[in-house]
Amino acid sequence: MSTRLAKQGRLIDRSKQVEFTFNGTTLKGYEGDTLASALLANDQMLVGRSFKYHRPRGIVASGAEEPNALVGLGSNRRYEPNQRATTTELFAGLEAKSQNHWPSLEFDVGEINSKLFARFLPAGFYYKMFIHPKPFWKHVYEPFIRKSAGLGAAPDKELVDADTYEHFYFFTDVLVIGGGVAGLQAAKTAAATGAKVLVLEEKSFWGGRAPVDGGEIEGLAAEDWIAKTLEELGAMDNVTLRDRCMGAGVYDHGYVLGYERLTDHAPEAGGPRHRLWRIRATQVVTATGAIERPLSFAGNDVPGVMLAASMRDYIVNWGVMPGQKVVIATNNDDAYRTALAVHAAGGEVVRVVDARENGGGKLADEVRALGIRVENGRAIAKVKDGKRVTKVALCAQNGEGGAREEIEADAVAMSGGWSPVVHLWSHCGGKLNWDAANAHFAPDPDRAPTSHDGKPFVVTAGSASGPLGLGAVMADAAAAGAKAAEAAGRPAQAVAEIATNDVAEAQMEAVWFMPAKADIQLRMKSWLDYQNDVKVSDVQLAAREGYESVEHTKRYTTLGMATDQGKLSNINGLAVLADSLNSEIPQVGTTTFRPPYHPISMGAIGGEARGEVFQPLRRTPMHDWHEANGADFEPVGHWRRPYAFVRGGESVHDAVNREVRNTRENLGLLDASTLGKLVVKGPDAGKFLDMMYTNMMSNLKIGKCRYGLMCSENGFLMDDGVVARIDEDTWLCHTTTGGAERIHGHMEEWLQTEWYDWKVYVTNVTEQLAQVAVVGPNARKVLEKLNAQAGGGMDVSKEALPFMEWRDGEIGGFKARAYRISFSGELSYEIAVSASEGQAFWNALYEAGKEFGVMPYGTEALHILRAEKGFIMIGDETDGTVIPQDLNLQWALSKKKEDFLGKRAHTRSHMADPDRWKLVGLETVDGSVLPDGAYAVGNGVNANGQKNTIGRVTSTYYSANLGRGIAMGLVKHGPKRMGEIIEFPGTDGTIYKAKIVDPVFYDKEGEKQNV
Amino acid sequence: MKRYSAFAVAREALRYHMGWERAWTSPAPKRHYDVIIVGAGGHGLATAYYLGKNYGITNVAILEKGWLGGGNTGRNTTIIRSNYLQDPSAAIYEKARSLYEDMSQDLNYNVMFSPRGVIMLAQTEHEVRGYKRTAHANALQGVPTEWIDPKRVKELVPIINLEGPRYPVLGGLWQERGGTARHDAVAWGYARACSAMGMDIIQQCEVTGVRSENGRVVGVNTTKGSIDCDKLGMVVAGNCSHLSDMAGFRLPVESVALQALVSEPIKPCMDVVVMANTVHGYMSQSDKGEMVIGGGTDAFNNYTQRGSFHHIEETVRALNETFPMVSRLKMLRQWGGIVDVTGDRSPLISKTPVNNIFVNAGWGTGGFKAIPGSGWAMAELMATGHSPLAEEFSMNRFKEGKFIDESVAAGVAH
Amino acid sequence: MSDPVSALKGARHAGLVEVRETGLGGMITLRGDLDSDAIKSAVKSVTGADVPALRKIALGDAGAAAWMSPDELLLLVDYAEADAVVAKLDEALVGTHYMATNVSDARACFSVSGEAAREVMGKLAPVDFSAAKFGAGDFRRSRLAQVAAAFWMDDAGAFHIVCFRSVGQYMFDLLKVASHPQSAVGVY
Amino acid sequence: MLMLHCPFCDEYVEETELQAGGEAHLKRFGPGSSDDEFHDYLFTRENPKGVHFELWRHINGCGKWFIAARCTVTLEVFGTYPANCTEPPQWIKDKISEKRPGWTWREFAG
Repeated sequence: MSTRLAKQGRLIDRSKQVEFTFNGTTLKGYEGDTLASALLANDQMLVGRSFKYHRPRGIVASGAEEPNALVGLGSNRRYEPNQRATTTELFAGLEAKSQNHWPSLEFDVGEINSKLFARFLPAGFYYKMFIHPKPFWKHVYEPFIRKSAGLGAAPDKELVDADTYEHFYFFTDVLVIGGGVAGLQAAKTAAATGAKVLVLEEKSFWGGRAPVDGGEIEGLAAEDWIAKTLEELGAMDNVTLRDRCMGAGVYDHGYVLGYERLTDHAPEAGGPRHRLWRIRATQVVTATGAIERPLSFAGNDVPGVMLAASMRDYIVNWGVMPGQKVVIATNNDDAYRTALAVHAAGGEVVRVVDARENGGGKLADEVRALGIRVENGRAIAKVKDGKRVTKVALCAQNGEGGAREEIEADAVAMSGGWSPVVHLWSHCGGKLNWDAANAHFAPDPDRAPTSHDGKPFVVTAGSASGPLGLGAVMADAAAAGAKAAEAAGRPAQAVAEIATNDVAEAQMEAVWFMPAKADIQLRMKSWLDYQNDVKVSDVQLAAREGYESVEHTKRYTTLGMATDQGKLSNINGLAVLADSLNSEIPQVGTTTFRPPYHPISMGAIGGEARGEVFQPLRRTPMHDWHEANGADFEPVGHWRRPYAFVRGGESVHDAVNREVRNTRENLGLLDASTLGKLVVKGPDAGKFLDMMYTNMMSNLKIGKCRYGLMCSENGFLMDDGVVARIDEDTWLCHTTTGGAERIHGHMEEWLQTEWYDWKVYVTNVTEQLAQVAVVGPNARKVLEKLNAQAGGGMDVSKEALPFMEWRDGEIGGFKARAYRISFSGELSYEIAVSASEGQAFWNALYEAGKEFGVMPYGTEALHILRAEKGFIMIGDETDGTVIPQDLNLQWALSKKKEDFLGKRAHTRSHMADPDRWKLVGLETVDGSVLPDGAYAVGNGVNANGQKNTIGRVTSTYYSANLGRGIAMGLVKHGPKRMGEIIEFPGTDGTIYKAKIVDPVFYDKEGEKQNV
Repeated sequence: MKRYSAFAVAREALRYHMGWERAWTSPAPKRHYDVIIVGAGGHGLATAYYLGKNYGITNVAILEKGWLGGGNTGRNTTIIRSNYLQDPSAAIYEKARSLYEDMSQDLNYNVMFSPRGVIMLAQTEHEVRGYKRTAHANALQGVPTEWIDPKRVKELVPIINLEGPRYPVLGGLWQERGGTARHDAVAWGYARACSAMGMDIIQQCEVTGVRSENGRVVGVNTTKGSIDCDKLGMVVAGNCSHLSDMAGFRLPVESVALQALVSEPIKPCMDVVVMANTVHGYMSQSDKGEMVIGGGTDAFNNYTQRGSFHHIEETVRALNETFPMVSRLKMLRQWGGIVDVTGDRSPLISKTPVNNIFVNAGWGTGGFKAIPGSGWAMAELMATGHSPLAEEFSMNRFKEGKFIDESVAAGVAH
Repeated sequence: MSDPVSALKGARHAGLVEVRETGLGGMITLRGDLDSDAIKSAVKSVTGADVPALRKIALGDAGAAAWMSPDELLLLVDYAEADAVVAKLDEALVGTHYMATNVSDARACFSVSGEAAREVMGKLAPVDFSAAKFGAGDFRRSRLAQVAAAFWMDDAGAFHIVCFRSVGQYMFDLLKVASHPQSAVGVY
Repeated sequence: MLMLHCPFCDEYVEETELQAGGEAHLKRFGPGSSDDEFHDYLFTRENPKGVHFELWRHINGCGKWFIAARCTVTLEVFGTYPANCTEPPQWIKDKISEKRPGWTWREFAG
């Protein structure tokens, strides 16, 4: 029977009772309880089911290492599976549900796996079974395994998180992870040098285990020393203390993640739920303590079997007695403290079995003095199976488990020794040494993780370094604090000795099996990994089968791969493996520790980036107008561009056709602001652009425009656009929408890393300007009208502003630069005004254009208009594998220039291959629209049995102006095969027949753009 | 080799599983082998297996500096698909996928190939066009894929948010016979089968030098002594540059870190594999219940098996947006592997300047899914000097300008 | 003809800090040899400020000059004067290799003021905002969440942020989220 | 998560402010070069386990390209310097020699 004690419970506030539910039953606890302590106070020994055998599981630990007590917490938009009861602070209204059982926690059908089939389900059984018949894996076996695996229920499929999250960047000289006495001491020592210190403590309280374990520091009881030290640190300007904030991961160059849980204990409080600290620390002190190991005896997984120190925590911290009749099993002196605690709290210690032949030291004597029966060289042979501890069989440690004595008990406290928490030390490459005396891996200070300067940047402090006694812990911590501060550039300082009162302890002895020669039946019941159901026998089997590497064993048995990441099981598992291989533990090695120390929320990782601020959304100056006028937007990079402007009752398709027709017949307006605009200036600008573009730009006359192509050094087309010569040493280069930043970067890279002595500056003015394409037969009229209204302006006549020229001036009173360029084949002006006047200019055009039939058009109409004219589109006709020659753009490859980016590449054999597919127009025989991305088939198949292809569609549209489908494509020998009909199989089985034609479908002579 | 079956497990259960034999032996190296394969990852073991199975070449050693399957084979997100755009890629990945179908039976080792289907989401018009193009290409390549609409996407992926505020789902490219397999089991299954054919898998054996005479390799020096061979296959992924340096030639390869992560296990909520390339999120749910998530590669050379955290962040925020419930899950573990990436991000299965050395490398982020096809082609190339599957993956393609670029249809390799 | 409008038309938000879109300001990208006398005197003549030191902003009676890179300054002047200032620079620097470009309309500008200003900035930029490392007159280019930005601190402790105009709304929304009234960090 | 010193801003900046640009000190081969030269220039990379020289751009910052000398095995950074040079400056070579005696990289050595 687990009960709340009338006394003790230093962390709970008995004046504040809190109601919560577990599996729908209302229970009571106190403020300051964890969910685990509150469950134990309500005698809820059974808290979950294991992964594979669905064995009953109880609370084993009191901290983050807990493998069993995982619950589904909260409901609706705040539901979260797999929350550790031991790290969940109790609050009023908390709702918890146990996991991995059906139909109920008490009666779980899945337990049949344990009762009947366990023997048939050893480690790796699934690799050996379910092989035949083949379809059964997907249709029968796997669905069954999937259903029975998994832990907590998934959140609802439509769930949208009710909470928000954020990040915070912080820089510090010294980061101390862990706010136990070692962490506080290290912080104090480091802070005394003036170093900036940040201390993180994952729990809601400071001081770690010391108040539970007792002892005095500098003449004060541990608890008082902690309070005093916190006060001192809190008063220092150079120290920041954060509780509920876990050091989650240590990464290269001193980058550390802190995981702060702001409202988990008060979900309705408002504000972000978690804050992920992204810390840059010059030095990191890991004062992460040590974790107690279980002992491997049969039935060590029965609810009520608990780590000895954790039992002590429940008694002292939360006033909860997990059992009335306690058996304690140990191989070290620390567990005797639990015997003392149980006794002091009024519980009965029915037996202490100490596996050591010579037993314990002073603490054992103290326990004996209380009349408690202590037996040396003894072991637990077996805890009787069930949903809670009822009987414990004892035997000699140095035997096979015979000659048992059975005693009644309702709880077992076990201690197999302590392992330093080395995770954070190891995340970034810190190495470990095997300490045979204490049977654990401890950090090797000579092989610390190193930072950008090649010097160590992590120091361990306290029991995280290895030592366990209070005196040694404090001395180590003070030294660590001093070392870190010095390494962070503060003055070295002598570390004063810290007085502690310490009980001398007898040496622990490694005990990997209890009893030492446990037979197979016992080993099959001795758990290593509680959550994943890995037993001693499983590791032994893996070793027998040749899975000798610790990584193999881990993966074959799933040891240490549960949500506790092997915090309790790793060392015990390693020891069993080493024993099986007749090897030593250090030779077997250890697995790699990976962040996070324990799981952190995906919400926190994503931070603020959700909803509106998920990603930047780029808006043009006319964005709001588009939105208000029916724009159906499409994302283009981070930009939003109107795909079409849909009017009431229209489909998007209708709108596109209307826009296409109207632009050819009347007047269209396109928001072209997203096109990149780069100003290139300097005495060497012409020379530079001649390298950047395949064609010649240095000889472009001032006032004129030229269409330019850009290739990568590897020869492929990467961008195109119109270049304008502004003055003697200034050019303005237009890029594609996606190209502005990319091409700017490309130019800067060449300027800075290759031609760094050339005098050229490039500035990206894309966003300075709003650009509107005024397109259609009425384009000139609307501009002239605007000028007339303004009482004058730029002469936009054919003579004053001919095709492929530009002028600066005023249009309708707006300061503007107008380019006579056309991507549609129509009379067209692209007019740039300042972005701040973009909307006003657009409005003026729209108003003045009404009498000329103005309509805005979107990107799809833009595409169709250009396709009707056979103009290529970067991203459609090109895909990163296309060279200018493929698009019949040889005219744009300067022969005069000795060099330009891509020129050398084009001479390679495959690029000069006459069999390359080339651009042509395609017309279906029946006028229908060719499917997007279709391939033309040739004869036969290739050596791999794939149908031979001879071409593909690159762009395909319905042309409302021509009343039929039009397409462009790349076809083998295409330009020489005009008039030929080739076949494009659709994915629906239809064969589309298309004639190879000239890619210019509309106004072949190009008269319309020249009017 | 004792056969694995439910019956064998039951029989062994009666004697407490004391009768299982070793899955593979652990021999000392012989003086000479017909073929030495360096690298006992999936690709190396598969090469050895098909050398034995298809060509009867069994005097083979597979040398491994660490533990077999301990590199990228055991670090990837286990996705198997073959819906590639370019013919050479589709050919080898489809060969691989089809071999995965029968691998458990072929190896008598359950590799848990699970053809649960793979969707590549289209979230921009550009992606729609790219995937429709891929669907057309796949039809001619004999790779069954189909373009599916958002409604069908939602049926297959109930947890997806179709109407993401930024990138609504416009459809997807669906490969029903794509899926996942248990990565370790693939290495272990091949290793067991190779061992059963009499091949020597020599672990903890690092190659320290390559010995050549008259333009031919004659053997290698290792930490377990010198070993002679007639042919040498280098199948060491991220370490290929290091090994080729020893042999005196260079590869068009760089090694970078690629990361992945898993959530804590939950009950099944997503049966298919989903890849969202626009936002860089890839996710499937393992049989254990963990959401298995692929991250991005770093852009700098790295041999630490640790990547930069901002890639994890980018991936997770994409998933939080695409599958909103993910926000309430927790990251259990993140890790990295070192992948070798070529100039066109497609692999090398190639002869080399040394005429009896062959190289298989450059799988970048897409290696696991290729393992059986890669081994099949590499074995064919090594045994016969010519493999149609491998032909286009020759390292000479970079000289000719004949690249195999899969990024063109917005399809990134994973 | 029209009144030029800024990206967010002066939007404001009050939370942990006050966030304000500060409207249109004159901004000129000036590239050239920052050590040259020509640049020094040109900058002085149009802003009254000296060429700023590394990662600093220098104030003058007619504007300010901020250090953008070893060969680039951002000159802050009156919006209405920007074109005239560019013309003046063109005149002053003729014959040297330089570039002066009016970028006033390419930007969105914000101020972040209040006790928690450092903290709010610290949620978004990978920069040390402690008083010891960032003070009045310090200027930094970095990123705020997912977009590039430049920012500096004035004598009153307020931050001024400049980003591209197209992402002005994103920036404003970001600052709004980061200044949620219940999200104080409490470290500065 | 690297921190590199931007030699232009004189500031340690984190990787998220930077863009990686691949191997540094490449000698460009253009028209007239042999197939081998052009191939090696574009595709043959050092990919060393150890000392490496690589380009970085302070893209969310001053926009300038610089070169980092870095160890690919430990991520130790020996130093950074502006990209406008064809070989590592002597002080960088000296610094590397101090920490990695006997290093070589392409035609450069301590």
